[in-house]
Amino acid sequence: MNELRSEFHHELDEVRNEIARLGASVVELIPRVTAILLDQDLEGAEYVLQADDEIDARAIDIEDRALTLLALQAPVARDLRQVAAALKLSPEIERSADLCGNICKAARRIYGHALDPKVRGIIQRMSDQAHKEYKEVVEAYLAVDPVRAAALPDMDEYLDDLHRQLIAQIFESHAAGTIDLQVAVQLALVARFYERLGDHAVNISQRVRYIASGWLPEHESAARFRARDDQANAHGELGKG
Amino acid sequence: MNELRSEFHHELDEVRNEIARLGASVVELIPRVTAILLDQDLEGAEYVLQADDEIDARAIDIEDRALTLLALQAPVARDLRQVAAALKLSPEIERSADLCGNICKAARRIYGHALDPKVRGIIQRMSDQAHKEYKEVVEAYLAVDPVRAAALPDMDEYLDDLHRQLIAQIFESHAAGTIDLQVAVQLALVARFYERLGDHAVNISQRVRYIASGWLPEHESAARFRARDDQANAHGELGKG
Amino acid sequence: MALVTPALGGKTATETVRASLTRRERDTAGFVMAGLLLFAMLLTLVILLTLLIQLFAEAGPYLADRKWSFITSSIGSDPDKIGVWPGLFGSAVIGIAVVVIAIPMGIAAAVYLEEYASTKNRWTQLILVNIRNLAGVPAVIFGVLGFIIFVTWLEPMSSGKTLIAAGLTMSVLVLPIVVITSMEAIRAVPQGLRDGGFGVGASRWEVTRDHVLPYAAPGILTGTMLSLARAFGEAAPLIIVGAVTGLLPETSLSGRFTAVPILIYSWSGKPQPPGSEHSFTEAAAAAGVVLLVLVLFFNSAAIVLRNRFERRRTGT
Amino acid sequence: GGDDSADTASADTASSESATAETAMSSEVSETAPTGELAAGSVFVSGSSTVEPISIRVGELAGELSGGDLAVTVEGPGTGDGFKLFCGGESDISDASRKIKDEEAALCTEAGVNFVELEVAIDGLSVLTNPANTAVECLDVPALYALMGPESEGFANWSDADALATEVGSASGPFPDVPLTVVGPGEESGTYDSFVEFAIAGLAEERVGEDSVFTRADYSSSANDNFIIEGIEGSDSSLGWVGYAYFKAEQDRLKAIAIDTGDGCVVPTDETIGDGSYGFSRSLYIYVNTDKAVENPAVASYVDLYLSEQGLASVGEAGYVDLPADRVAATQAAWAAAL
Amino acid sequence: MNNELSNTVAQQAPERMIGIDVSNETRASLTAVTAELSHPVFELSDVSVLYGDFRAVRGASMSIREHEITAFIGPSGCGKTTILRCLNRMNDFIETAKVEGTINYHGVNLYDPEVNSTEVRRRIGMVFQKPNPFPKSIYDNVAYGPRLMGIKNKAELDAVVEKSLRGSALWDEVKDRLKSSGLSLSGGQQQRLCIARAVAVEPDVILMDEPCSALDPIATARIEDLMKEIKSKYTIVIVTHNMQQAARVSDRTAFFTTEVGESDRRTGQLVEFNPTAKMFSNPDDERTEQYVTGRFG
Amino acid sequence: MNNELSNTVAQQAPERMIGIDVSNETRASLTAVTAELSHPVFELSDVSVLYGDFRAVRGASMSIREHEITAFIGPSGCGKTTILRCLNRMNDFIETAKVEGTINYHGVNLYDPEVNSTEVRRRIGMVFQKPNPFPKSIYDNVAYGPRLMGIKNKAELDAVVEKSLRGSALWDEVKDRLKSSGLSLSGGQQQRLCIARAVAVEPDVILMDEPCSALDPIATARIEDLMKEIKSKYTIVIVTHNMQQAARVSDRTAFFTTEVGESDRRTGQLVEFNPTAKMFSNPDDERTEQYVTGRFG
Amino acid sequence: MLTLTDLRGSSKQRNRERLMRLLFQAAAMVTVLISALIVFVLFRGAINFLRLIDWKAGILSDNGWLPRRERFDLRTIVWGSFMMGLVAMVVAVPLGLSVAVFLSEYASPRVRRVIKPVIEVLAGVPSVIVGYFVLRFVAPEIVTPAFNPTSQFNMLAAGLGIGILVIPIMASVSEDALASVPDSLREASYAIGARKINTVFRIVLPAAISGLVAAFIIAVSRAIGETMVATMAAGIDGSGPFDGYSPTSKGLSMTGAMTNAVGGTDQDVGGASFEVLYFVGALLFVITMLLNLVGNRIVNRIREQY
Repeated sequence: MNELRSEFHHELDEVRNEIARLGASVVELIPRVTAILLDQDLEGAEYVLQADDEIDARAIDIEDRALTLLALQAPVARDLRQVAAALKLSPEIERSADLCGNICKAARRIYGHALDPKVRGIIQRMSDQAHKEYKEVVEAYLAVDPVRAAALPDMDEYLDDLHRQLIAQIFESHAAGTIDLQVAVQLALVARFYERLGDHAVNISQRVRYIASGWLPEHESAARFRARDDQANAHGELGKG
Repeated sequence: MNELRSEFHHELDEVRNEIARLGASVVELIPRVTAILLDQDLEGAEYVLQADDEIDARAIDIEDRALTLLALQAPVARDLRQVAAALKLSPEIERSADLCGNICKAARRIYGHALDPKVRGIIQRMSDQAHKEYKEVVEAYLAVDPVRAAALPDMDEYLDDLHRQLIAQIFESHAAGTIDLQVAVQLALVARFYERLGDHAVNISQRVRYIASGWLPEHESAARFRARDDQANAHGELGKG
Repeated sequence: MALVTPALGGKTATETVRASLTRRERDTAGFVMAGLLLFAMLLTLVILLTLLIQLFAEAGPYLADRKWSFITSSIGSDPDKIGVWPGLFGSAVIGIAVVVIAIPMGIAAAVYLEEYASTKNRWTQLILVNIRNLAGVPAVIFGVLGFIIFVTWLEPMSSGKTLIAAGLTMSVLVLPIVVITSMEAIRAVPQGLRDGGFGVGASRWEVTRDHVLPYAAPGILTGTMLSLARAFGEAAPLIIVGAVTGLLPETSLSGRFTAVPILIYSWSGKPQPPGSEHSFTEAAAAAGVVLLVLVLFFNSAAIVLRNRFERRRTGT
Repeated sequence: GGDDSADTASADTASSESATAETAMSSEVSETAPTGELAAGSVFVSGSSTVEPISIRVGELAGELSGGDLAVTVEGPGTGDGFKLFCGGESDISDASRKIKDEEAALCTEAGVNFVELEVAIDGLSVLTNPANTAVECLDVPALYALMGPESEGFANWSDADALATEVGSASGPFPDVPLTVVGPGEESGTYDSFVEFAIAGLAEERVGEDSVFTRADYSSSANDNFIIEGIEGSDSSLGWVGYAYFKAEQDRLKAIAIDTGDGCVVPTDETIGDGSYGFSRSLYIYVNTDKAVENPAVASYVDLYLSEQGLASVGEAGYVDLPADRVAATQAAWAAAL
Repeated sequence: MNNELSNTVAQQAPERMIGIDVSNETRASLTAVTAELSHPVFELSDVSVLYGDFRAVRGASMSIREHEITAFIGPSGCGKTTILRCLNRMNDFIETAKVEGTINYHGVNLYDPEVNSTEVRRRIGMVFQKPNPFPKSIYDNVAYGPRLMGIKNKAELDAVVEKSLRGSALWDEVKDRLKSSGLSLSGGQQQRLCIARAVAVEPDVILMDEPCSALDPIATARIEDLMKEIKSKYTIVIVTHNMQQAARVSDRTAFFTTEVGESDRRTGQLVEFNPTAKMFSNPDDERTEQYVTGRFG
Repeated sequence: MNNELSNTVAQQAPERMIGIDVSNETRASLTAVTAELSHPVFELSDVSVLYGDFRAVRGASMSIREHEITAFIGPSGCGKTTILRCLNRMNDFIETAKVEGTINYHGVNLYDPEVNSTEVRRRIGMVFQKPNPFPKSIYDNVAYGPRLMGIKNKAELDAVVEKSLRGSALWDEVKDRLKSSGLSLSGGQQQRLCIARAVAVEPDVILMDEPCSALDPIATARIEDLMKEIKSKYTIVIVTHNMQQAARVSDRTAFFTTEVGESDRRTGQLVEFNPTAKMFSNPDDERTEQYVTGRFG
Repeated sequence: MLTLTDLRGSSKQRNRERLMRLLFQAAAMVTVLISALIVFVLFRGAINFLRLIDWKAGILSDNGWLPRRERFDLRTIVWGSFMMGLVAMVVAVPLGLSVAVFLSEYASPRVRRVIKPVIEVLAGVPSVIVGYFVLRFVAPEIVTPAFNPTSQFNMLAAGLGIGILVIPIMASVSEDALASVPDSLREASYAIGARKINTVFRIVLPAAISGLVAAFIIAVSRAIGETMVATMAAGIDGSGPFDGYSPTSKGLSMTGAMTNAVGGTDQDVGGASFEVLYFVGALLFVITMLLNLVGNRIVNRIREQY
């Protein structure tokens, strides 16, 4: 027997591929915007900011298609998780692209200001790490590979480390007078942007695990709260049991 | 004849109410965290950060319920938009609560540093504006009132103005030496947090409009891209027509 | 009545349920009823079997004596020599007449009523009521009709009390039966088949020819067999039309005729002539056996056909 | 079997005898129907159901002798019906248990049907009772009228008829005080008509009117002679009648009552019927369409055979009484003359 | 905080406006986890059904719980109806049918020779695929069961009839024409009448064999709502070939499928039995996943 | 960038890895907007159907477009089947039925007295609710229509039969037993055989009257897939009481409902006719919204 | 683009359709013609008969049915038909119905598979054979010893014979009616916890009532119209109900009176005694027609009710 509902499943795959493509765009954007930032490439910044519009449009399109699938195909189980993930992922990626755009904007804002080589080094490493994470997670998504996806939170810890290093370096450079406040604030934001890119990659990885296994990404905090709450309710539960 | 599928619609309403409740929590949180920030209330900060865990858990719960509704009830049309909106809104609100938490964290970081009265003034105004927006949008959501929701982007322009003012004030204060870099960066982030709160309110307002009319929130950028793109393809289209 | 809901589960609840589920009331009425029904059915079978046994018992020795000569001989005065040949000939011709006249006409009428006629139409209603009524009209009345129409009015054509007249009379007699059974068979054709035919652009007649009639054929055939059996078994109309019971050495379409049931009727009342070894009643029983074989053959064929048809319809 | 009629078993002797008999009777007949050479063809005989058995037997004989070439169809719808067909030209020969009526003859004439009347046998009628009924041995005609006539309706006991019997002049009474069960053929039968003619008609016409020439209505009738016989047998004091032939076949079971038609009590036997001394007897006839007999040699052959000794043997076989020789001769002569 | 908002939200859950105490109730309603705690009405262990030599279903084990709606789904011929009909011994009428394994009803083996199948059916009612009201009046349809059980008193019967019709959400529609024939109702109403008829003898369990397959979506929705309404009083087991229906109404779902068994004939088997939300969002078995998503291998 | 990723994604749309040119194609497939451009096969204007005095459907107007699947949905008695049967004049067989308004088929009024309904049905085939193969061999079932049209040549017939069976995705399943009875197939196969039979006369349009209501979900999915496959060749109109089915398969959906008309009888009417995606995500009419969401006022 | 001519079809086909329709219609009309002829023939004869008889004699009220005496007491033959029909129904209804109920509700499929065809085959036993059976067995061996009738052949014997003839018809038609009650009703009843006897008597029989009434009507109509058994075994005696109205007396049915009328006599034919054939025929026709119509009406009414 052949697979049934093939058109639906084909469309589902299409949506998935489109998300992967969108993700791949971000994967490509990350080193590009870093280069723009570090090389003070205003033309490149303009181009990327326009590309961002396209990514927004494609994200919206994905959401649209996912909603149409929900409305028309009533997906369940893994299919539903795919569609739900698409709904979640498209803004996630779109936000990531926005972050890239923000980095470009920051590049424009600090245009003409020289950057401390140390700062440059950390930014480059952050970019590489974010790029690595994003590439990894997009591949994991395309392969629906929860094992690879599971590595993301730990990978992201390294990015968080770099983030802290960069902030520290910015303060240091500012203190050393190599960068002024404006630049410092912009760079702090840029640091946060890279860090957020990593967060998005982590979020995507959680969705990949969700698609594969139905495991819903419960934020640690939520889990923490549950744990507390369950303890508090333990007596009541026993009474019912 | 009575309404049919009443249990489903009841559960849909429940989810909506829960989202509204969650939104109301944020509405309450905003002045509270501002007070914590301005009054350097560490106890309050701790409490709010714990409450944030609860909000995370509730957001996850809402998402869970929405997904279950999708899996079991195959909602369409307005019902589907409600559920899809729930999927979108719960992270939106959760992120807003996170932002409140971030403000508390910033409050801890700048603990002990006195704040410039001008900065305090602008922060208070930002808080008030964000609170106003959030309250407005939660009410609009509960009432499914696209008209009230449509006001949000314009309301948010005021918040953006305040954000720029605050950044300017921070630079000014820093230049005046009343706040040091650490505080300045933290305050810049806080400013961004309030601004993001407003952005979330705007996002929610767009979802409200979406629920009411099916209008999908196309980011201006996406719309821009489309406009360009359509122009480019105009010849092709005409050929087909 | 209401089950004590075992809210807490456990042994007590189980025992309560067990007690109620294993309650045994004597179903005396049901038992007696089943017995009565069985008795009635057995009684019916016994009666009908007695009929057959009685007939065969009387006919047996006679037929053993006569063997095939009983079939090939003609009627006459001596029970030792007579046979059913003219009767068989007459019955066969009547059967042929039914097959040639009543069955095509009956099927055609049924096709009209089921496939063509509008059910709302008053004419159609009239025809339907009329046919249902005709099927219930006693056979003897058809004899009267045949006597007047075919023997008297159409004498130039039928030459009076001949096989032609008898065949026509019997055709008229079974026509309503053919129509009704054919209608039933046609009605049993699933609407889906017609729709299917129309759906690919077949016309009314094409649908009737290609789907309705083939599907209804076994049912129609059943009706045909039953009406043939009826035509073979019916005596009363032939008495009225004027069957011969005396001497009939010649069998022809335009001559005098007789039929097997007529012979049974006639012989069963004749006294045993002096000097004959056998009585006419024995001959009557033997003719009864012949008739029964004939009729039951067609009847059984009909029933076997119908059962096969039903099995096909319900799907094996 | 009959005592003095030829046995079917001795058919060979009978046929050789008939040959001599026929040559003796009439040379013309022997010319038209040489022995053993019956003309081939079809003959249709209709008419009286009483005469039918004789015609059937002769027909069977014709079939046998001609090897099936001479096919005689015989039916017995009744004398009246038979004459209708006969005068309509449909039948070749009409059996009759009575002479043709004037109006029937007129019909024939009108239709241009020429015919000859041939007397072929005598039918006796036996009045019967149960052998156990010893009280009654002989009845005269008024007694029969009193017991079975139209005025006797309701009489459930023999003695109920005493008064009426006396009134109509019967000498047979008084009757015993036993239940009276009257059994007889149905009104559709020729035997019924005969009985009425013999026993009832005279007094009934005189006393009740011409429209009421019937037996009492409340008698037990049957179309089936076996059942009449069983009916008579079934009651110790029964009273009934059947054709002489049936009585002859079942005489062990029944008792014939002697009839007094004015010449004393006579018991029905072949002799008393044949010589006319037994009052309740009538002639049986066949009417032959002479034109058809000329046109169709088969008809002539059949009639020849009928009137031959071999043919007339059937009369006895059918249970009727043979004609005396003189009347046979007269019949043969009439037949010869008709051709 | 604005009054309007606080009123609306607060009225519904005043203590929760910001409070820590998100009660379990909310989450419980999500996946009917309380079900785990309810009493098992039926316990099937290793149940096989044979028709003559042919094994129609093999080795099904499950626990059907009180006041829940349990749905049986699966492709044609998977044995879902066969198992359902074992639960009130309706398959007794198929002469060649034989049940192996044990089916306990409140701890009593239904196929114990001591058990009277008529009694079983009084407790375990059934609603069929095609609405099958008796060709009697609406009243007599409902009163049939109670009358069988010896209720003769008019007032008592009236009460039972009204209660049952109310219970099946039909009372308002038919109260003015209780004397008209049950067949005069629409298909959906007829099916609700059949439910009323089943309910009238106050059964413990109601088995439903594709009760909506002959109905349009509106009538179907009405029956589904009714099922949810009455499940607080009865335990319901429903066979449906409509997956969405199982998803919409049931608390737990059993998925059956067929496998080619001995001699090339298809034998049904139970693949998975889980809470419905789980079955449709994240089933344990790959075959369930394939079935519910419409991929069939 | 890692090779693996770029390979996978890039192969599918190499030019789009980051490019500006998101083609319209993607978006077009989303809502079948191209439909607006296709040719109208049927144009109904103000069509009413009367049974005797009773107006079953009133004033329906719509345009059914080539190579699209158009679904008719609505509650029982809303007239969807009635309208469908007008499209190939199958309602000619209901004596009292009368059609008002005009139904143009490629510009020709179908109810013109000159028009021969048999001819119409050769062009506009129909598939019915219950699979209704003729009790003939599979081959003869498919060959029936072509034979009626005068094709006698064996080779030609063979070709048509194979083509039609392939076209209805049945060839592989039956090619070895073309001589066995059509009734020996399973329900779903029978329905595909009926589609093959309809396709064999090379119609322009195929009307389907609840073609899956008698089938289980697997068979249903198979038919739905088939419909999508063949819509490039035929225009398909389907009546379904299964909203999800309309959602899954159709390009456009017409929603009918009933309203209480004169003399208390329910008259059907067309409420909304729109692209299916719109109908199920954001219908124009409130009644459509209520129907598809299961709220029925 | 399509044009009107494309949809017009061939004229050959249209003509063929018209011809076939005409042929079928003609065949259907023949059945009406037959009825019309029956009515015409019978009523013309009946009117002839009424013209021939002597009204002044008040013959229709005379005692006994003796056509040759011009005594046409309808009560005699109507009573005869009624009595034989009654006896037949007394035998056939309980037995036939019981057989039907047993086969349809109680018998195992295997038993039903064997017995049902046997019953149906026996439904085709020609009446003349049943007449013979009554003549040779029922009358002498059953009725005579058991009832000691005044005549061995009597209405009771004939009635029993007609009953025997009608049992299989009654059984077969009733069984069809019971079998047509959908199993879903039985299942519904059992599912409520009803026993078999309740299910049969409260559900199945009421649901099948229209079919059962139809079976009854068919049986009555057949019994009244039955000729041969009545002719052979009733004793053919129209001399009136002199034994009271006892079924053990001989009698004459309407059908018997008809065969009698054509059975020749050696007297004149024609006249009232023959024309009475039409009169009785018309009477019989009207009675059976009324029965059929009433039966149809009842069946329809019951069908509407449910």
